[in-house]
Amino acid sequence: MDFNDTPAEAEFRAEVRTWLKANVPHRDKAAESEAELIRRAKSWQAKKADAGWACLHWQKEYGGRSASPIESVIWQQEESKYDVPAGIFAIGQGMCGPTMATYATEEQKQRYLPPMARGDEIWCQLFSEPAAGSDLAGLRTKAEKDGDDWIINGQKIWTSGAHYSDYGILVTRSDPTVPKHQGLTFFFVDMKSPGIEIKPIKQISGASNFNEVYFTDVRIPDAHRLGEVGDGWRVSITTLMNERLAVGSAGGPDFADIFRLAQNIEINDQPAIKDRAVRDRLATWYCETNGLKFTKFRTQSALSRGETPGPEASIAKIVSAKKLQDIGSFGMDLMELGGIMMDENVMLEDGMFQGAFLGAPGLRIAGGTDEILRNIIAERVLGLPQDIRADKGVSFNEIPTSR
Amino acid sequence: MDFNDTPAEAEFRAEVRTWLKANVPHRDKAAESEAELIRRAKSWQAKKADAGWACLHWQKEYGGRSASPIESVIWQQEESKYDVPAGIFAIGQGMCGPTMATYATEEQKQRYLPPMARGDEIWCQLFSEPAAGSDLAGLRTKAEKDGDDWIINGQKIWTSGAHYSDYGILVTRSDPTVPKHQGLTFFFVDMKSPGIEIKPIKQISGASNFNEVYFTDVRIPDAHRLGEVGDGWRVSITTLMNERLAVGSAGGPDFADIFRLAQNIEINDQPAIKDRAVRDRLATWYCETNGLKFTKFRTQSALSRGETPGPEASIAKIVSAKKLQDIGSFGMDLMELGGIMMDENVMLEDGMFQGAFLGAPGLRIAGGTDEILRNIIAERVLGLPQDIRADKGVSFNEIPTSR
Amino acid sequence: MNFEFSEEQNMLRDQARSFLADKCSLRNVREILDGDAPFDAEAWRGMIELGWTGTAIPEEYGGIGMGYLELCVIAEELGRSLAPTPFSSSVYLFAEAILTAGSEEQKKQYLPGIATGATIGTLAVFEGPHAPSPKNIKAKAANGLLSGEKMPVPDGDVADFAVVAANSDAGLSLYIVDLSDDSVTAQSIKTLDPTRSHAKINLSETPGELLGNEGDGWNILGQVFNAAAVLFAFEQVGGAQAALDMGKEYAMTRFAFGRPIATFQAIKHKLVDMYVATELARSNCYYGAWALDTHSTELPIAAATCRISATDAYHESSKENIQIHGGMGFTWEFDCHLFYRRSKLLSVNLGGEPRWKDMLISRLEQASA
Amino acid sequence: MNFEFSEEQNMLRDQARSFLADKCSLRNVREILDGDAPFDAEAWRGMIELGWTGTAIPEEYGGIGMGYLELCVIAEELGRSLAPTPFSSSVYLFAEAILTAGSEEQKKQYLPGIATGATIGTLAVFEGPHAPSPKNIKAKAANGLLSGEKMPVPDGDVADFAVVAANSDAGLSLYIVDLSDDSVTAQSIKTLDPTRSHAKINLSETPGELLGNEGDGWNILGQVFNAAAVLFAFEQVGGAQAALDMGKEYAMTRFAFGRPIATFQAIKHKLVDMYVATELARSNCYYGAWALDTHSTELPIAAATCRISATDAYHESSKENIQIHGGMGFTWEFDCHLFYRRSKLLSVNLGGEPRWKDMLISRLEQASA
Repeated sequence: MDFNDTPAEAEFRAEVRTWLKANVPHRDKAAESEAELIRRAKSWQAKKADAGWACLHWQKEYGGRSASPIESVIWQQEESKYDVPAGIFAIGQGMCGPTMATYATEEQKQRYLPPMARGDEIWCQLFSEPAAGSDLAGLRTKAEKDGDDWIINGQKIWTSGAHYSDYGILVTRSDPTVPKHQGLTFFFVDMKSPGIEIKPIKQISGASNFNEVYFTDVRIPDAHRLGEVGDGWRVSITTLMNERLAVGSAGGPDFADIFRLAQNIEINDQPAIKDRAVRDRLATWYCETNGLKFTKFRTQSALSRGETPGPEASIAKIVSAKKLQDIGSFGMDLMELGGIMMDENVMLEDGMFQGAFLGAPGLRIAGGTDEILRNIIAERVLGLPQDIRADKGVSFNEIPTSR
Repeated sequence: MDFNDTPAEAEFRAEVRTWLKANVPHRDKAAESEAELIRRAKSWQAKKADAGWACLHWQKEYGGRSASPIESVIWQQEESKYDVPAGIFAIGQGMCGPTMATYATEEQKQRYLPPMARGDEIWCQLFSEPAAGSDLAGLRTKAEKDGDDWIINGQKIWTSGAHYSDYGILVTRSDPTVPKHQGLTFFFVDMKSPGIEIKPIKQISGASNFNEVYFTDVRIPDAHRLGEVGDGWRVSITTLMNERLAVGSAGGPDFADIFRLAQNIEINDQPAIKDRAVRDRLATWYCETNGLKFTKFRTQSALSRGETPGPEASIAKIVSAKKLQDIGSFGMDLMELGGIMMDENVMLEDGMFQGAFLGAPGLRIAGGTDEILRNIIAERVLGLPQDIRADKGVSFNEIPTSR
Repeated sequence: MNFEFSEEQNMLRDQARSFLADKCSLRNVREILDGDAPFDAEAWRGMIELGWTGTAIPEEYGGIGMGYLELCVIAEELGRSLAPTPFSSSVYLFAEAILTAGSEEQKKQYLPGIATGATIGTLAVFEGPHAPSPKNIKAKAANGLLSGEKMPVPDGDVADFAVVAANSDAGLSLYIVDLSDDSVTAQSIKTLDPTRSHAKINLSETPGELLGNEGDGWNILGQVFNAAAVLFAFEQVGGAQAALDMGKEYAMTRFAFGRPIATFQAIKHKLVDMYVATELARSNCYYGAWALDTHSTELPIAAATCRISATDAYHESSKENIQIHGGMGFTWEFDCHLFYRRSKLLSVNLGGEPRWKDMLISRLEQASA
Repeated sequence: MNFEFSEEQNMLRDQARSFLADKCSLRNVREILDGDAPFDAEAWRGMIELGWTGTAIPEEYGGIGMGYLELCVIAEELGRSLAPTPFSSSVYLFAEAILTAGSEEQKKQYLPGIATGATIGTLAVFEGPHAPSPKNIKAKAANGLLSGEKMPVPDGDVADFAVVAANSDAGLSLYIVDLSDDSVTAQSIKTLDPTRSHAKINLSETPGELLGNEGDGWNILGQVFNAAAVLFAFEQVGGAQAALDMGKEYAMTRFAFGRPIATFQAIKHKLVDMYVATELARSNCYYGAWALDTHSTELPIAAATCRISATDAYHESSKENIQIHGGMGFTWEFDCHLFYRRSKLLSVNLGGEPRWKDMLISRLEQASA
């Protein structure tokens, strides 16, 4: 038991470090527009791709490196030490890519995967709908066959990056007369197609990280179908499995931040860190933070041995989203009424505690609610049976949707 | 808004106080056998009954006083100030009595209720079964008609006081071929009948407050049936409604006890009460304790106005059983390794914290688990819909009982 | 035993609720959230017309002298409706401070304006993001002139008068300050809850009129905070109940997997936990109301008790209401966040829960000594 | 990255598990619970034969010198099986104390007996139901003679030797005491967990051999407790996992309302919470094992971290396992209470969680200073 790389891993890590040191672009900290961010992200991604550092575990012929999972992890560890643009390709490369790799034709893979890896084309995922969130298979966006095309009508929601994406993967209902999992069909779609309208959603944090996407008579060639007609659920599962692997811990203030705050703020005229009630809470958060960190190490050890980690990663999201919410809230409690100030000039720690308080509710929901993740862990990890299904075997159009 | 009695209530309370002061028997604190306890309880109950202080809200003709609900509360408040034997009649008078009052014939009421009120005859309740706890209606004790009698075979469990009871109320399955709620029939039974065998159940606290009761070809005359054949579920509901009213808060250490312990024990060489982490927890428990106390006052105000309180009383059990468990556990944490000692000569506070730790798990389960009580509050108080029922409309003998 | 509000008080509640539903719905709250106005002027005028600002102010000082139980009833409804008005600053804080420590003259001078709504008052204690104490309050008073920076001051940008906490040679003291004085600058600041206005106030040799004894400021603040804690606790319970109702309503109408999500135990039991917390808080609030109304010596304990439990209930209820709403719950468009924001504001506005818990135990220690 | 036990260590685990399943099943545990024997002599003999008692004791002191990782593996299995033997007293406490502070001579004198199982050792620190401290420990040492009362002392009624904490003129110090001395009385006492034996020990002018420097006792105890905390944390995780497995098994086979109770979210999510707590604790335990094995300077932090999180996991898991079992869960006949009792014993045996949390933060403060 140690924290060390194997000799081969160490050698790989050294190579990564050398390349990163030589190639990470300088950046001045000034705030930038979204367009500028995208430009910068694309430029960095292209640079990586050209040197063979994009989508490491993808096959070389599709723009990857044919690297092992642990090599991917090592790359991520090293890259994350730098302030390089990240995130806008995550859904494409993390979820759309694997789906395309599994279900697209060889020609399509050659056409779409390399530009996806290089960041030349950005992809998004069009799954959730207003009436189909936790119950994704309850989606109703309609796909109707029209000659060699499909006509799509409906609405998707919670689509990150829809407005700057070139392509999207889309799951639709092609047959409402069969049970819900059986009537779905999966496509990829050109986001510039006529009939697609995109509206940003403002979150309670004030940010707009998501969109609503409306489809009005959008035409998709049948050749852009992934998987068989009616087999869209199985294709979606491929995507979602990859989502769960991609789900990391929440950003925002963590133990170190609340520890620092407690050292720097007073309660009853002494540093808050001297207050035993504060220490008690800090200790709990430290143990959780550490527990997640070492759980991740265990997962990486499994990768290192060539094993595939299970959906245990869901633990991280459940624990860290709640912790984030609690830390945000408690940080403000220590600041008392002054804690509500969100004025740049007077708030502490760049407002990270207020940000956590407003951002954490979204984290407890996006990518699977706390409740859905508990179901997943219960069923996939612990092997507990499913809940009774009211909609089992019922034709989709006969499933109750209101009272 | 005040804590005062109305003039009529005050007058009644004065009368109660006077009588109690004059009549409560002296008792030396020595531990006593169960037989002695029962003798003493019967004697006190008889004394009360003879003076018109038994089962106050029952009608006079059946041994009560025809008193109002608030008068009953006042009586209980005053009586509970004395160390008088209580408990052994609670199930009979609190649950069996009201059931008999609703479903027995006039003759039966005149025969059985007055001795029940006077404590001359003790009653128990035979409901739960090994495979029918939370799902009471899943019970399988069989009742088969044989001439004017019924023949009972099966097993009941969790029957308090079965071994010293004279009579019991019993719910059985008379028809397994219809859906589960429809095939039940309700009786009262002479506990001395041939074929009844009683075995005590030892709890983790070491006490044996409950029994298993086995029925082997026990004969009950049809005249002792309560309600129609197949209508036993409705009769049971009458009993259970009264159970929920009877459910009080848990005994054992409460805020005052952990507060005292924290004043008297040291942590890091200062009284634990000076430790902010301890204060934090104490404050939470004080607020819960107080919240329950004033919730009870609100219920009593409703009684005082003549209203019927709802199943809100379930709140008390959920909150106080958990609080008891936490307080017991935390008390031991303060005592550190010495907290595990259960030796009379060396344990603190008569071992009440250890007792709470061992007793609370039972309180979280008996009389409805935390989970069932939450369902009840959800459905009866908040008006939320029932869960999907896998066994709805299914004949009892076709309901799955294992995989 | 009569541990309920009276029929008259419940009638007042019904009136208040219907007025607020009409003039101060969540639509109105959103206008303040998204707009520039510091408060809802029309709703505020309506409350004044109904005499609410004078509810607990004695008639001799221009109030209608109904009492604190009535004020509690109104507070609960204000909390439920998230009313974006300076009511609490003017009535729970400023008026309470004057009633607690003011001379007869001061009461006559300042209370009628509050009661009739002609003036708005507030209380300026905090000086940035940390817990205030007699030691760390930097605002200074000398020769009746105050200097220092106070923030955030609730409704500091719209108030006419403030009671200001400042250190003089004799220790922490309170002063009544006319905020229209030229030496005062007030600047609105952005906060977590934009539906309630807060400001940064600068005093520079500003005239202040001593309130109560010099050096007695922390003690007086403690008393004012006890009364205010009960009133805010009713606002918190009102808000907690509204968030619970909202979550319940959504859970009963939102379908997933072919059934209302309210049929899933995860949601069902969550709603029960919200309900239980809210009921316990409500019962403790009744205790607080009784103590406040009867000027009971138990008020310090009752106030801490109801504040802690109402803070807990509102936090849980507003937080889990978002969770029940799923994706829609964390959108700006849905109203869930309005309760979540207000819940946090009310949990820190009289000092944070950790400090209140500490105070509760201190008071219980004193009581048991 | 290799943050897992090795193949050899996992083989050791399999062996341990199968030995314990065979010789130390819950049936054996119940015999100790209900009977008079202080421990399971046959299981104990078996462990000795397998060399477990000498796992981390260097060969020069008669051990087999495998190391702490192997001892952690065994500890987890002992925790899972609730083994009613004096293993922890002898190996985690007594041997660790000698290894930490003993002279070369003392190590040679006492460790071989522990390693071979010829003798049983323990540690006598506590003096009744309160947290011990250098100030409040009443046992006295003067001129090499000890007097005082220690309770509860784990396995104090079966141990041959004890390391005893007592105050001398130089402050708290540790002494090795031969418990067979005539001046010693040891009396078994009834505890919450009758499957592990505890005693009250009286020393009266009993000869004691100084262990480590005089006056250095509290410091040495701190080091011993750090090592023991990691080992007990593995026992706790083993127990938490066993209770989780037991609850899961029951929930899958117990039917109510026509379906396994594991299909109800209330039960399902409870099991997930038990699982999550146990996994976090396990990961922290690995950290503790690494720190212990490598003699890392991070051990004090790692030890507190794994102790706190393992205590939490075992408490939750053993408590909620009872709840999942419903009525049967709180009967003496079902095994649920065995885990619940052990969980509480292990949560206080090295001092209570409140004090460990405090220590953790102190250590983090030092590390960040």
